[in-house]
Amino acid sequence: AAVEKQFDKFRFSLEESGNLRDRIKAVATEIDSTTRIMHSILLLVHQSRPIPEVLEKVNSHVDKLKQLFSKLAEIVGESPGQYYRYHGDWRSETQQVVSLLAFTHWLETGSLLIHTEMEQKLELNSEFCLDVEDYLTGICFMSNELPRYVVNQVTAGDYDCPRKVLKFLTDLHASFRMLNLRNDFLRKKFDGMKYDLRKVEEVYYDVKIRGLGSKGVAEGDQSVQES
Amino acid sequence: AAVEKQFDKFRFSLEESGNLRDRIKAVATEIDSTTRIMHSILLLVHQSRPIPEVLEKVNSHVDKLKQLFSKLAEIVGESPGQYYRYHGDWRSETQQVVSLLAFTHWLETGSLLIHTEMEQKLELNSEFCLDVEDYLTGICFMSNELPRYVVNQVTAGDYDCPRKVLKFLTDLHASFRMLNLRNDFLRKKFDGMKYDLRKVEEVYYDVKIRGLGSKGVAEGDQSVQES
Amino acid sequence: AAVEKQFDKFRFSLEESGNLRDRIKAVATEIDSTTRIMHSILLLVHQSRPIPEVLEKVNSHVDKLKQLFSKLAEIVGESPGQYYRYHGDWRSETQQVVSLLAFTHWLETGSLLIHTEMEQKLELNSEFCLDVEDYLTGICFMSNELPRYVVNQVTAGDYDCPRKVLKFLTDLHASFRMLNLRNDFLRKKFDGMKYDLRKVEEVYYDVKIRGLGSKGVAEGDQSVQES
Amino acid sequence: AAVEKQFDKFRFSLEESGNLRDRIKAVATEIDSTTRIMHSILLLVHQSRPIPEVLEKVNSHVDKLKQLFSKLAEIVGESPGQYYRYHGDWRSETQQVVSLLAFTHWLETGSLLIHTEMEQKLELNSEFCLDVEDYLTGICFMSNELPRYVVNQVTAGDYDCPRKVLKFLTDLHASFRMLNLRNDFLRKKFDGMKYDLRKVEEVYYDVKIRGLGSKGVAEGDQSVQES
Amino acid sequence: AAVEKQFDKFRFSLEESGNLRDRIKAVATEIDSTTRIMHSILLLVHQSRPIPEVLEKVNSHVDKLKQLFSKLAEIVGESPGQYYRYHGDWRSETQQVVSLLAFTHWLETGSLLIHTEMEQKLELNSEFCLDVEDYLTGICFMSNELPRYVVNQVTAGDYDCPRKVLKFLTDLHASFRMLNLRNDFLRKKFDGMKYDLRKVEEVYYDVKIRGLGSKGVAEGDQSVQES
Amino acid sequence: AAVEKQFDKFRFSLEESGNLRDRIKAVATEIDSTTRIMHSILLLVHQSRPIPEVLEKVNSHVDKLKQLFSKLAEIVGESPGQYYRYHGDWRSETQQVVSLLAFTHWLETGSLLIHTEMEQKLELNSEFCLDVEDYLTGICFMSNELPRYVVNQVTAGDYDCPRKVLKFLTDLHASFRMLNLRNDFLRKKFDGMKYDLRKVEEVYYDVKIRGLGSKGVAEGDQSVQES
Amino acid sequence: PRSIATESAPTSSSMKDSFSRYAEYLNQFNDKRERVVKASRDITINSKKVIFQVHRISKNNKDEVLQKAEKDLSAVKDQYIARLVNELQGTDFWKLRRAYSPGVQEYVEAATLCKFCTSGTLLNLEEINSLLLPLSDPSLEPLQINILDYILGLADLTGELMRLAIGRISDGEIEYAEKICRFVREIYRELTLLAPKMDESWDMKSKMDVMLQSVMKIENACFSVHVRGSEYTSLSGMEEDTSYALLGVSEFD
Amino acid sequence: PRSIATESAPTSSSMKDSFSRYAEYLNQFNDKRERVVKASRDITINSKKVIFQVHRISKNNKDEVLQKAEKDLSAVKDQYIARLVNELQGTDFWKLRRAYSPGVQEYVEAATLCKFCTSGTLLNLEEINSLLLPLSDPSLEPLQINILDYILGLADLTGELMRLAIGRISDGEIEYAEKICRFVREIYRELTLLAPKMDESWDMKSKMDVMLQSVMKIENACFSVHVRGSEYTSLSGMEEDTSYALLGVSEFD
Ligand SMILES: [Mn+2]
Ligand SMILES: [Mn+2]
Repeated sequence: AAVEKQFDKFRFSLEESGNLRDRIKAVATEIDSTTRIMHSILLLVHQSRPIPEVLEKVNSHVDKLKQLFSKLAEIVGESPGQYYRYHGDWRSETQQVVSLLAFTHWLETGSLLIHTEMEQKLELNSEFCLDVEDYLTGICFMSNELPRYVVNQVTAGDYDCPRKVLKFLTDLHASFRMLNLRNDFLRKKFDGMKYDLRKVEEVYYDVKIRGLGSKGVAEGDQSVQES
Repeated sequence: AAVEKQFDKFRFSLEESGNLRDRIKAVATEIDSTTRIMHSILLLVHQSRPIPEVLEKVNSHVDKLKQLFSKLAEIVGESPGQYYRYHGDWRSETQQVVSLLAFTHWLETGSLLIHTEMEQKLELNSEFCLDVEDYLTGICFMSNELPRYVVNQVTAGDYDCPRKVLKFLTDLHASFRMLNLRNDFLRKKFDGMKYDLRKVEEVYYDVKIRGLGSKGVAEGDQSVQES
Repeated sequence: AAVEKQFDKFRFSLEESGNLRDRIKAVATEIDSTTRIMHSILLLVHQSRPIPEVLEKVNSHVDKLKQLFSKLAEIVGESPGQYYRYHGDWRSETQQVVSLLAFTHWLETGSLLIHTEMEQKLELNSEFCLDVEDYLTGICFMSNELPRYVVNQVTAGDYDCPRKVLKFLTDLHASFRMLNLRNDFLRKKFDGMKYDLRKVEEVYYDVKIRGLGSKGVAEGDQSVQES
Repeated sequence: AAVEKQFDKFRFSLEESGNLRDRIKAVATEIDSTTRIMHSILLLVHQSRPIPEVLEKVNSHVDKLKQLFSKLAEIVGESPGQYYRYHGDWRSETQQVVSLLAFTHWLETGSLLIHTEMEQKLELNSEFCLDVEDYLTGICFMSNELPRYVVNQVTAGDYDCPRKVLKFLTDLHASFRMLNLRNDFLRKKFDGMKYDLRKVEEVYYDVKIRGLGSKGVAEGDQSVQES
Repeated sequence: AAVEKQFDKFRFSLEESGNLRDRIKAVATEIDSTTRIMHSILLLVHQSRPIPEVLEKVNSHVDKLKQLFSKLAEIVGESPGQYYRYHGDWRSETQQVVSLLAFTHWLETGSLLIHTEMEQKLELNSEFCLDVEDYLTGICFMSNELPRYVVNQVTAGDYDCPRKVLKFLTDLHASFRMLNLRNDFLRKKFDGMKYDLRKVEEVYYDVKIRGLGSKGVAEGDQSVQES
Repeated sequence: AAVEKQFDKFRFSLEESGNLRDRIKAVATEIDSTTRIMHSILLLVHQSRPIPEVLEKVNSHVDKLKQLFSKLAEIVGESPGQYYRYHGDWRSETQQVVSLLAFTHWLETGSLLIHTEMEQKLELNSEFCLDVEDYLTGICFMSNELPRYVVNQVTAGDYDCPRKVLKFLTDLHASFRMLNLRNDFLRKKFDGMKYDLRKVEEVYYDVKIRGLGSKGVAEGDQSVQES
Repeated sequence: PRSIATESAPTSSSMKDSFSRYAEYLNQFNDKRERVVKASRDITINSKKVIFQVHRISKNNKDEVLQKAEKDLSAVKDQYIARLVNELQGTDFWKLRRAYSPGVQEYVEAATLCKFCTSGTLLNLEEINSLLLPLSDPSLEPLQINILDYILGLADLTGELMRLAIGRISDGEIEYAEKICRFVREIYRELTLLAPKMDESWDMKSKMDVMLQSVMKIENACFSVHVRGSEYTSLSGMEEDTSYALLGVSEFD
Repeated sequence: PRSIATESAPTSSSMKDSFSRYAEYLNQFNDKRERVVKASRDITINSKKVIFQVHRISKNNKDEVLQKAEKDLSAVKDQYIARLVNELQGTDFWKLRRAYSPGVQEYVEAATLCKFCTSGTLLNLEEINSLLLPLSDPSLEPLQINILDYILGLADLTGELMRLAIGRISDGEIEYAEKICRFVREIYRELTLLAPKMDESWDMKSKMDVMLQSVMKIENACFSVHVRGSEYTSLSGMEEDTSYALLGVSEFD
């Protein structure tokens, strides 16, 4: 009877955590759909669409993301102290979100959206926070977009872009190097950043050696959008 | 500067969780060593060593396990609410512990050591509990030992053993069947239990058809040790 | 714009078939649950529960199956001519159903429930039929249950069972040999049937050399239930 | 010029070690051929050929092995202190040799050919020794042959074989368990020994339960060949 | 008993070599940390920091490396003649060290740090030497840094750099070509050097065709730092 | 015995073809060595060594190649009709030979050495011919050398080179487009040729826009050597 | 259900009867699958030939080359697709999809490539399917290429367009290359939204990676042309368009 | 070597001429490969049918079943192998080996299986090849199965023999099963010496592992029959042979 009672309890508890997981996955799928749409809008920057227009379109989906994360927080909150039990179920989706928002923010301001700002943007709180490694991984994903962006901007005639991106990426890379990354996945993604940096350096070189860069512009840290 | 400060914070936080993880792994390795010794001793039951003697030897290591789990609980407790963040680092070792203690208990009493008893035996508490799926996986591992035990007991002339094991395993299997297992690893291990059951049924059949079983014994639920 | 329109249409159509698939999967999950319950009940025959009682319980779930298949047919029917597009989503569940119903039928009548009878039993029609390979695979699964059944029946004292099962399985095996199979899943399953046959023969032999078989019983093909 | 001189030196040194390696590999290939022939002779024990005859044939190749190892020692000796530099080139061949000689010895005497005896048999010395992990791996390989041997011996009517093999393998397994194996490859091979043991236990069980074992024989540790 | 004694000896010996390996790995990890810091500093040359300043900082860590290699030599020396048994455990770390020191030396003098100089720099001796293939692999790694260096130097306005690097790399490549590389890993790394050479040639071409190179400079072999 | 005899014959025949293969591989290795030396010499054209001098040195090794191919033909001829059985063993070496000879020929004459000419140059015959796909692959390899050649020639002040190479490569590319290739190795190599062509065009363009091309020179197709 | 025979023989023979029906069904079905696989291989090899024909395009022979390609393409349809249609007559199209999918995908690749080269537009699924209608017996359901095979074929198309773009740049047709670039970017962007919704999305996932590589190869080539052109503009003050023209190899043709 | 033209046009056109020859060669060769692949697939599917026919054997229908199998097997040879021979006419057999090897291996499997069942012996490579001779045009070199394909086919044969053995035991034909066991062991033992010498030995290596599994499955089945038989003997004191007979299901036939 003790055994029976125990298995009844198990059935109940497995059912419950199974349901929780299903609900989490449903929200994660929605986050995925939303980020895919946002990503496909952001891809327009490679086609020289005016950045403000693109940003406006992308930003119109941020509220949706907030709602989804709030829903996620609510579901996970039902089972306190188990954030990391289900973490794997929204992990890669969140990394995509980080990547997109950081890229958008960089297009707007030319600077890195830091971890606390990202949490504010998504209206996360200390109960349901943004895992640091997910944040870092997302930033690496963002870095992967930059070489392509620089190439296409130069093709569209913006010769000042490589210098700015190079500065940004050099700083970012140096910051990352200070970290002792034990997470293998993240470490690998960071290794990839080296290639992004190299590619941007080469584009900058191509522009510079042909005397195409903006010589007259002061060395201030103007945001990308302003240019 | 905000970026710099952020990365300083990250460095500190990654360092810290890296250290925690190292300490957890060191304890997990010790748990592994202890279970290896215990397992070595338990294997003697297959060689028909007197069960009480074997059990005594095995049980003398349980205190060590308690200490190690208490140490683990202490380390994990430093970082509240993150049990499941590090769970993967002691998971398989714990499943082995469950398997051993459940087998020992079954040899002593002929009954299943239930989840709460297991937690008591290891002196775990609600802060550092025993994950239900780990418990169930450990029980599946224990089941894998039973066909071998039955075969060797019959060889050694204990013809009553198959009946008892069959009864135990049939009940256990029926209990498991009620659960809706979504964890793929666990589900696979449970599928293996079917083969254990079938093997024990066949041994019971072999004994029965040759008229070797104890016909006179009453149908009471005697513990295995008593036989 | 033409391109966009085309892709919008694709997105719509894929979303639609994605939804269809989700609904199919939901029904398939229900079929799976139902067969799990039925299987759980059927397993009791291994514990020598009276067969009529078991059959009655099992059969009480057949209506549920009919409903589920009718639901499936309805959903799949929304998208005419695409039965085999989604076939993979209910395939293994259907094979389980075939296995269970064929075993039940055999317990009732001692004969094989053939393909058309199976379709009638599930009230399928030419629109939503039962794939022949699924039927055959299900029959192989049923055959896998027989050795275990025979072993447990003999243990429980039914010495006539091996002969009947052997006869049935021998005929079934001979029939299967008429098929030209590819080197695929079904051929592998059919290879397994050879081992089932061997195992049943061995039990038959065990019973026979000990003179345990019911010699007095006429050689008619009584249904299993009658015995 | 210093750079040039250095690269000249390198060319010479790489050439030299390349040649050494080629010569080692040539000998390793010969060892491989010899063990393959010996193995194919040893396979005859499964066909119930008289063991003394088989052993004689196998042993006639041991001198060849001695010569080859002496040749190997000579080559490796040209480059003192670099045994382990080239170790990978004869490693798996040596493990095969160990496996074969240990199996042959066991057929002759029923006991394990220990490490120092093996070195003597191959006339190795402290300069060119037998790596302990290679010895242990070879022993694991030998263990893999035993279940098949037992099965075929019983089929040929030798009902005493399983008991002897079981005793031997149980002791061997227990000895291995005492080791803390860090070498992953070896550890995996040792895990396989568990299955060999289980299979032999089952064969012993099959014989024993049918009363086929030699009941009259005293429990002494007779060599296998004598039986 | 002989068997038992043997396994006791094995247990002891495996324990011992396992411990040795753990201690080696700990030192190798420290070497890795040190080279990471040194590499971080060296990367500043890509950002046009004054080379003497960078070199000073990098060189301040060389003493640490010496200590670590001396520690390594001591540990490995406990087990004479087994340098190559454990070689794999410090191999890749050593290749990184070679790469860094060779790059530093080249920045200082414009010439290649040859093998014996490298051993002196690290205070290695004939007992614990620097494996030639590790040296060569490290040199290949250094070569991989040069294209990036050239690109960034030109961007920063140093148009004389490509010529110097091209001369150095052409000579180095020619020297390597003389070697018959059988080590697959090394061979692959060397294949990569071809791409480095090609890239540097292209940069030199870009500078030359635009008339940016220093035409007045005499063709002497000035060190890089002097420029 | 019939079976044994058959297998003895097989063993003999496989050993024989194994030996053949070893001998083929030895010759292939020699071909590889010779082409490596030739390639080393040819690389000097990138360092602006006078072409006639380079060609003379390279051509002095062609006799060696002839001898080696004649040796190869002789060996393969021992086993008539099995050219393609062993083809894989000299395939990549032959492609290198084709690449080198075609490049040399182009340096001499400015035109492509066609398949039949190549066979004549190597003194092959209809028994031991040059596989067409190997020829074509070798030509693709040759094309890969041209961008580097052009870059270095321009750097050395030969501004007429790009035009000639561009003409040659354009024709070659147009000729290749006549072929229907499968999605295989050769198609990939041919895709690479497109990039070679692009690179050469860019250099041609660089030279042209700076008015560096030799305008006074008549448009005739002078051989490269003449310039 | 019909009553079960109580005697051994009849039951067993009814089982035998049923199984001989199953046997016949399996034999016929497997034979048909074999024939469909063969038809698919023929479609593949001949569609590839059309693709190679398209790649023979150059600045001055467009019409001629594309005319031949189109002719070959209709031959593939009339000859090999028609045979596939004939083999599939009356079978469930989805059931044998795996047997003919490779051929159909390659055909989509060839057909859309031709269409892009002749008109610069995307050949729609409707358009491609309407061409197949006449091949079928009017009394039976006609074979129509399904969305999945069409999209998978389209994914491969990007690789061919990349090759085409590199070739066009070599021929000085920068604008053609830029047109391809825009077209391929658009397809890639649209497919990023479709890819996760495909029936078996894992297959499509790796195709998406390859596709992004192709897009970037075209972009890098356009970048390279652009910076060179810009340099010339800034060197000489010439109009960009004129400078591009220099890239052509027209003088050799 | 002939003198090199100094003018552009002729050289370039000689290049074009050569390449049109290469193009023609590649087209013809690839088309031939396709036809050979198709022939090979036909051989495979029909050889498999022969193998299934052999598995229909039982205690009392041996002659009939095997006669049909042999008839089907010669049909495979006369119809499908003949087509392969025809396609290969005049080509290098080794160059296209990969295109037809699967079919030939399956044919070897079927032919050796039939032969073992009818005569209990191994069908030699010479024997199998002599049957192929009449298919070729006498003026050309005849297609002969090579050692490698023969051995690879033989390796697969063990799997079929394993199935056969399990079936024979079920039919009470223990001695037949033991005969198979000895035969398969012998083949396995011989192949252990050949396997490392094969042209591509990695392929054979995995086949050897599967083969050992098959051998052990037969041995385990024989073991199982034996211990049961022995028990009966010791129970009843009957002769072993008689006891084995009980294992048959003859009473149902
Ligand atoms: Mn394609
Ligand atoms: Mn087969």
